[in-house]
Amino acid sequence: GGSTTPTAPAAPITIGVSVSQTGDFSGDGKALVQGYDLWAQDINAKGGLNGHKVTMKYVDDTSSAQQVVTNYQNLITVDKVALVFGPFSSLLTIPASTVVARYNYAFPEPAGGGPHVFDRGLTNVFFVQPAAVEDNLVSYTKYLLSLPAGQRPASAAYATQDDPFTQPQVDKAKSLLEAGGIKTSYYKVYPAETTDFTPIALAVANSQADAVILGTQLPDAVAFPKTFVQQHYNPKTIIETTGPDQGAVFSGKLGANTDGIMVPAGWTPDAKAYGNDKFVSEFIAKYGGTSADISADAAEAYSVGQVVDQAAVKANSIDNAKLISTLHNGSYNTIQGPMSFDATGKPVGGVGVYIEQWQSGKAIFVYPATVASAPPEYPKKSWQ
Amino acid sequence: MTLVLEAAVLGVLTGGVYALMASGLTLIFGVMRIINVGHGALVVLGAYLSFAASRSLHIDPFLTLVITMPVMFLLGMVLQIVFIRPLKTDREALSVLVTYALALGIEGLLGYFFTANYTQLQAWYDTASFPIGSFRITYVYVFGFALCLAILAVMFLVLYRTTFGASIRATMLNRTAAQLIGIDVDRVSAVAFGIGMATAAAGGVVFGITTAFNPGSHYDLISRLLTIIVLGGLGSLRGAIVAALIMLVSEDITAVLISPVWANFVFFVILVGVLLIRPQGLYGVRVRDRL
Amino acid sequence: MGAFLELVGVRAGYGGGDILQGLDLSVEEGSLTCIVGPNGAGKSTVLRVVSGLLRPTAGTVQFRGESLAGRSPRAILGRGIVQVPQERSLFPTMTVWENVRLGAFTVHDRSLVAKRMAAVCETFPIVAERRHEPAASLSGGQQKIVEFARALMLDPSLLILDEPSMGLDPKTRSLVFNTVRDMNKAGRTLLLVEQNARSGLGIATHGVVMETGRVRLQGPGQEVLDNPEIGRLYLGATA
Amino acid sequence: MEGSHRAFGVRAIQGGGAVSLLQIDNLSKRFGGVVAVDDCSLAVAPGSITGLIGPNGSGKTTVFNLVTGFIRKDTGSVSFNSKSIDGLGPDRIYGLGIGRTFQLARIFPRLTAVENMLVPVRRKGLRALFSRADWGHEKARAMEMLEFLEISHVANSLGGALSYGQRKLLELGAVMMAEPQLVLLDEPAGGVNPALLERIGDRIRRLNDRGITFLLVEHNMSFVMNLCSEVVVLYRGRPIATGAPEAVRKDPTVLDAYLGA
Amino acid sequence: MRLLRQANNLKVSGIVVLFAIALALPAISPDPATTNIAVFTMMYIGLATAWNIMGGYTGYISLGHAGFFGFGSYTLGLLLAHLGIKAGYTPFLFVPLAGLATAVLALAIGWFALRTRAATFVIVTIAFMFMLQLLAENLVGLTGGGGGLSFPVPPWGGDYFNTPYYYAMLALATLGLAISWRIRRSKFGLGLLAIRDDEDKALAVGVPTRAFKLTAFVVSATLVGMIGGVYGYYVTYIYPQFVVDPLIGISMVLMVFLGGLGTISGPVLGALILEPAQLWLAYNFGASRLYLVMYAAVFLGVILLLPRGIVPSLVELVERWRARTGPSASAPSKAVAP
Ligand SMILES: Nc1ncnc2c1ncn2[C@@H]1O[C@H](COP(=O)(O)OP(=O)(O)OP(=O)(O)O)[C@@H](O)[C@H]1O
Ligand SMILES: Nc1ncnc2c1ncn2[C@@H]1O[C@H](COP(=O)(O)OP(=O)(O)OP(=O)(O)O)[C@@H](O)[C@H]1O
Ligand SMILES: [Mg+2]
Ligand SMILES: [Mg+2]
Repeated sequence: GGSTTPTAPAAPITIGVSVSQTGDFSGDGKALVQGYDLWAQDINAKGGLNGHKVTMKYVDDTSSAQQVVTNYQNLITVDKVALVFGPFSSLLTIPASTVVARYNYAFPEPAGGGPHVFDRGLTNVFFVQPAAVEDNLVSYTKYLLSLPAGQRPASAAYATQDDPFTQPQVDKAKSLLEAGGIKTSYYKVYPAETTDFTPIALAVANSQADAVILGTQLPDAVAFPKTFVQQHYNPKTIIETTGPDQGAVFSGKLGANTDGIMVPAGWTPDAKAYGNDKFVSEFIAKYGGTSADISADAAEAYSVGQVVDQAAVKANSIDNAKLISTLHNGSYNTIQGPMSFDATGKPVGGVGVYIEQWQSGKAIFVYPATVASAPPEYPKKSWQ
Repeated sequence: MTLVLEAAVLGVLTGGVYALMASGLTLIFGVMRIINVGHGALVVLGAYLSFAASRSLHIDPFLTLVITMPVMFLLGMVLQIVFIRPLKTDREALSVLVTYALALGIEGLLGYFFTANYTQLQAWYDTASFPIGSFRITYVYVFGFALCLAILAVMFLVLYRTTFGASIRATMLNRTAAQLIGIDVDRVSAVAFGIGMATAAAGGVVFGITTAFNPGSHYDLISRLLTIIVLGGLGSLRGAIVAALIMLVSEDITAVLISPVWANFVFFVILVGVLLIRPQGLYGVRVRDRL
Repeated sequence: MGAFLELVGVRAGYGGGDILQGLDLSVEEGSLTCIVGPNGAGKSTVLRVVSGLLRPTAGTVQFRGESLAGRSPRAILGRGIVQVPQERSLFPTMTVWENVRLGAFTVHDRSLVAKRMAAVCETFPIVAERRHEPAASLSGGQQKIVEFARALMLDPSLLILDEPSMGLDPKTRSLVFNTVRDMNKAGRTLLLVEQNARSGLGIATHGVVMETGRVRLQGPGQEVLDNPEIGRLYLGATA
Repeated sequence: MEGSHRAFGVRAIQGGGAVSLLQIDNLSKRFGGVVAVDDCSLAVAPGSITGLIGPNGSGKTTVFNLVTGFIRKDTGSVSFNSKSIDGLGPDRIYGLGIGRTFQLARIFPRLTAVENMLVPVRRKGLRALFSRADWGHEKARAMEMLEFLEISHVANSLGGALSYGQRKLLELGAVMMAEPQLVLLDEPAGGVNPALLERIGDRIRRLNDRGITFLLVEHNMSFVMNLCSEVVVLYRGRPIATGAPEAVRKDPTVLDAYLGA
Repeated sequence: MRLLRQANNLKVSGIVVLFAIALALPAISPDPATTNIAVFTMMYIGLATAWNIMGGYTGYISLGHAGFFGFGSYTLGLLLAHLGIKAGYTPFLFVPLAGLATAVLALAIGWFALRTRAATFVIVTIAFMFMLQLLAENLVGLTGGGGGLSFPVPPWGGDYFNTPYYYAMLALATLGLAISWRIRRSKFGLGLLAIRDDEDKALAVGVPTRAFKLTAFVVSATLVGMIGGVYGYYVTYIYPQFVVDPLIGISMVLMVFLGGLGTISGPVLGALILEPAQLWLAYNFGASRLYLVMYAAVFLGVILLLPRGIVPSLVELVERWRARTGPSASAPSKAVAP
């Protein structure tokens, strides 16, 4: 994008990000860095952000609120970075966003979509994903309810971490499915610190529900299917909020048994979205592996860069105040599809979230049909 | 009801895994009066070593113990000699700091070499299961439980049936007196630390197969292990086993009967309740103190 | 060749200045030497230096002509020097039996250990009576006996006892003193520290009076005992 | 004012001489198979120095522990000043006026010798509790006591850096300085230099003259015989002889059980 | 004697100068990056000092003080929310109320926990901390659960924003130090130290150990609770896992150990070193992934070089040096106490 950029050579700039290199969120932190770095490489290759060469500065927040607050203050006041991008998780995004707002910086962020991010009266936050978190499973419910009455699952089991990211999604899906006549045969919330998921998984298996909807992060996203395999429990459909979207990190632990598992995703390597092919090929060139290895976190981070790039061009400035007002208007193209932001920074009018499903060892888009590269496999095949 | 029963069975099986991990911790405490808060990190280290070994040598995770246990044993001796032996005063308190620092260091190094992504060890038996009634038991838990019993039995025999074991216990109880009867207390302490670490390696394998882990997993682990050994009675191997079973069974049953979010809570209530009645834990001995 | 055990110009302390200030002491082979002196004179410190628990900062410690300074307690024990310290030295949660058995930790001949065990039980019946009980459950005097019994499990060439009579009832005390004397008669060298000074010096062949880190007087046991000034200063009125 | 900071003002001895200060009735305590104290009754007369002697393991220390509330008795009762002290904790019992020392000296290793002396001193009222620890006159008395025990040169050393005998003396000094109504001494002479011991005996006698009662366990017979006005001999947890020192000394059962031929 | 008084004067003037610097800091170095670090450092000075009143004096190591920290945070946050207090200076006035609530909680927890000793006590405090964390997470109706709790956000600009919080933390730290100092010198404090050394013996000489321990525990927890309240207001949004964070509990303990357990200046020194070091290392080396290793190395280095904590080790070094060079190489010396 931005082919009309006036390319007067301008001073190089630094963009600051606090990422979790250690602690609870360190896994995702790494993917963010990959996405941001790739974007910086791209933008510099085409002459910089409005002509400013971009350097990324990452600092570790050790997954702690105290450190994330410190980091953004330091980035803005000591390193005097021109722009800041967001960290991983709503938990850290919220404390960070107040600090960033204090200095009137724009705060485009890839991973803080929890409900409270948008109700704090801040105008500088922009959540660069196709939908606010709680709507993540909406298209999945649409899909289930669109099935012919005979095939439609009769009952559903829900289990979710009590995490501000996962639970709202599952709760919303539950109310929509119940409204659509799908009986709830099990519902359980479990603590985010749980390490042994087997009893909950067993209870889900015991419910013998047709559909299983799980609010997971990576470890439980693996643990649940494993227990189902052990118990020879074959629901017709399984969806997990996060985990299956993380490529080989996920499939590496389940082997062939990933097949049939679904995940809501704003992005897939195969999507015909703006700049996606280039992103995928460059990603593989830079970091190796296959398209299946690319984490959605990286794509989301990359999208943040894309949005900022377009806003800068549009505003013809990289001034934060101008960027903020520009970002509140108009639509922006990303590898996750087009999106725009309301007054609180919530994405609106986007295409919503797609459904991805593992089929023959690959995660592909299966719904809605407009983006699908194959029809959903339903009911899911038995475990091997 | 069957659910409760299943939860109980499962609790017993996973409890075995925790018992194995906790036994090394309680051993080190028993012998050296050191609360090794780095033990969780050592378990995670063991899991990573097994992970690396099974990857590169294409062998079964349990088989990697042949390599990782001796490696961890030696590493334990080195760590003890370099970091713990120099503590002359206030060993008990300071060793908490030292082992905490070790845990951080290990976490950092693991993050450096293995990244912070979650990993899990793989073997055919991690999903394979056999039926008992309507319920299916996964082989890995059975293997883990067997390994736990075997290692605990060996440890018990070594500690309580050999002169070397007696010298380990003597060293813990009175260093000066142990020196005066000719025990090489430095060597004994190093070996005991090594043994504790070797059991961490064994625990690491089973932990790594049953749970996804990353370098930061040790925080959760150590708080659970510490509560186990205190409930069981510090220094008591038998206590560690029983307490691990109580912990996992009570948690799993609560998860089924009430809700998983209260599972830990119920366990803590049990813990606090027991300690109020028996401050020394289930099997702890209250050493009569110089009255 | 010097004495059996010889300390020359020994200085030692615990970090804050020297406690032993150039101490000279020699113990003849086959003697029963008893050190007396006021509290805090440095008696126990001397014994700690000999058994390797404390490193001297200056001076020499020689045993049978070989230097002991800087050796580990284990190495010194290996040369036949056994010490029973003044303070509690049992392993409280281990049984009485295990405690005594550990006295022969460095002996690998099982039958020899068994033989000595039997002998010890004969002299001190409490060892057998309470064999399965943790050492900490014994009374103060009983513990002291077990400590003494443990030291007898080795066949030391030099036995060092720091206040062996403390806490013992009169009967047991004479049992211990008799044992000590018999061992000495049988040719063993012993070094005691005793606050029960008259009884200690009474059985001793050599007496040593210590005062603030130095030896003040040294001589045959009876001579020290009869020295009027020493008596007044350190031995108390005649019992 | 002077009296108020004193640990325990020396109280007038109550009633007639017949009332005992410490009364132990049918006290029993067993540990597993060992009967440490067996239906033991004894009385300590106010103003006396009573010796409690007996062979090793006869239950002397256990009696002390029972009286001072450190262990729970199986049966029996203990009263002090005619009031039952059953079930009270050691700190309460100390508060009522019974101080004690331990057989194996126990001091506070990381407090200095002077501080060790100051801990047992009792003060009245919360204000005093939260005011300075080292009131001048308390400290002066502590120093005087250290001086007397010949350990004033280590007044500022940590307790842990004292020789065994010095610890013993420190503990003894601390409890004597606090001046409880009744002092239980467990082997005060053990490890103490005999010359000094004689003067300690004198000091005990002087304190006794001022109304402080002593009950002491000791194996040093000359010390007991010189000092005590009354002696109780314990054997297997029971008193087998009671009376004046001279009489007890000649008692054949005592000779046989304790003193040896 | 005169020398002693001179040394004392030196000490007093040193303290006055340090305090003056602390007071003037926002004026000397007003940039937010510095004041932000100052807020957290001052916070940990307060926390470490408060912890030391329990852990250092009585020897009862609580690893669960983060529970009180979080409880104070939540209490203040909920008070502000339910009373509809607007952002600004008024919320600071409610901090003592948060402290009061924490005191009541500490009384209850302490009553249970202080029946145990040593390592068992350590674990019981950890257990109570996790129970508090679970309650904060599970009582969604009250606390908002895992979704967190929002504080009002003051309208102050970026350059000034940190200053009020800094002074609030400074005030609490000063209060903590004053209390700690007063206790250390008092008869009560001597009783606490006696408990640390030998609890049974302390009982035998009439120290009412339970009452003493409980008092120290409550005082310590109250301070921590108040500091937690200010912290919540500073970061403006709290989650159970971030305020009832075991790492906060461990950090304060580490600082005390590093500086010197049971001393007054030790915790201050420990916090002054560790907190900026940790913030700085994470900021500058975090991206290298070796930050943890470095942090651990710094840590181990200090422990191995100054094994008894900085203050006691230095005191000991000085004393040794005196013993060696001084005129009278006499009695072994007293250590501890700043
Ligand atoms: N661990 C220690 N640290 C520092 N000083 C010590 C230590 N142990 C002993 N001292 C000091 O060394 C001196 C001599 O102590 P030592 O134990 O040798 O005396 P002792 O002659 O055995 O006395 P006692 O008859 O009381 O046992 C004493 O002044 C004591 O304070
Ligand atoms: N805590 C305990 N557990 C088991 N047995 C005990 C315990 N305390 C004391 N005993 C036993 O009770 C008996 C009496 O012990 P106690 O310590 O009262 O003896 P004592 O008269 O003080 O002897 P000594 O003169 O040796 O100090 C002994 O046989 C001892 O082993
Ligand atoms: Mg001595
Ligand atoms: Mg006794």
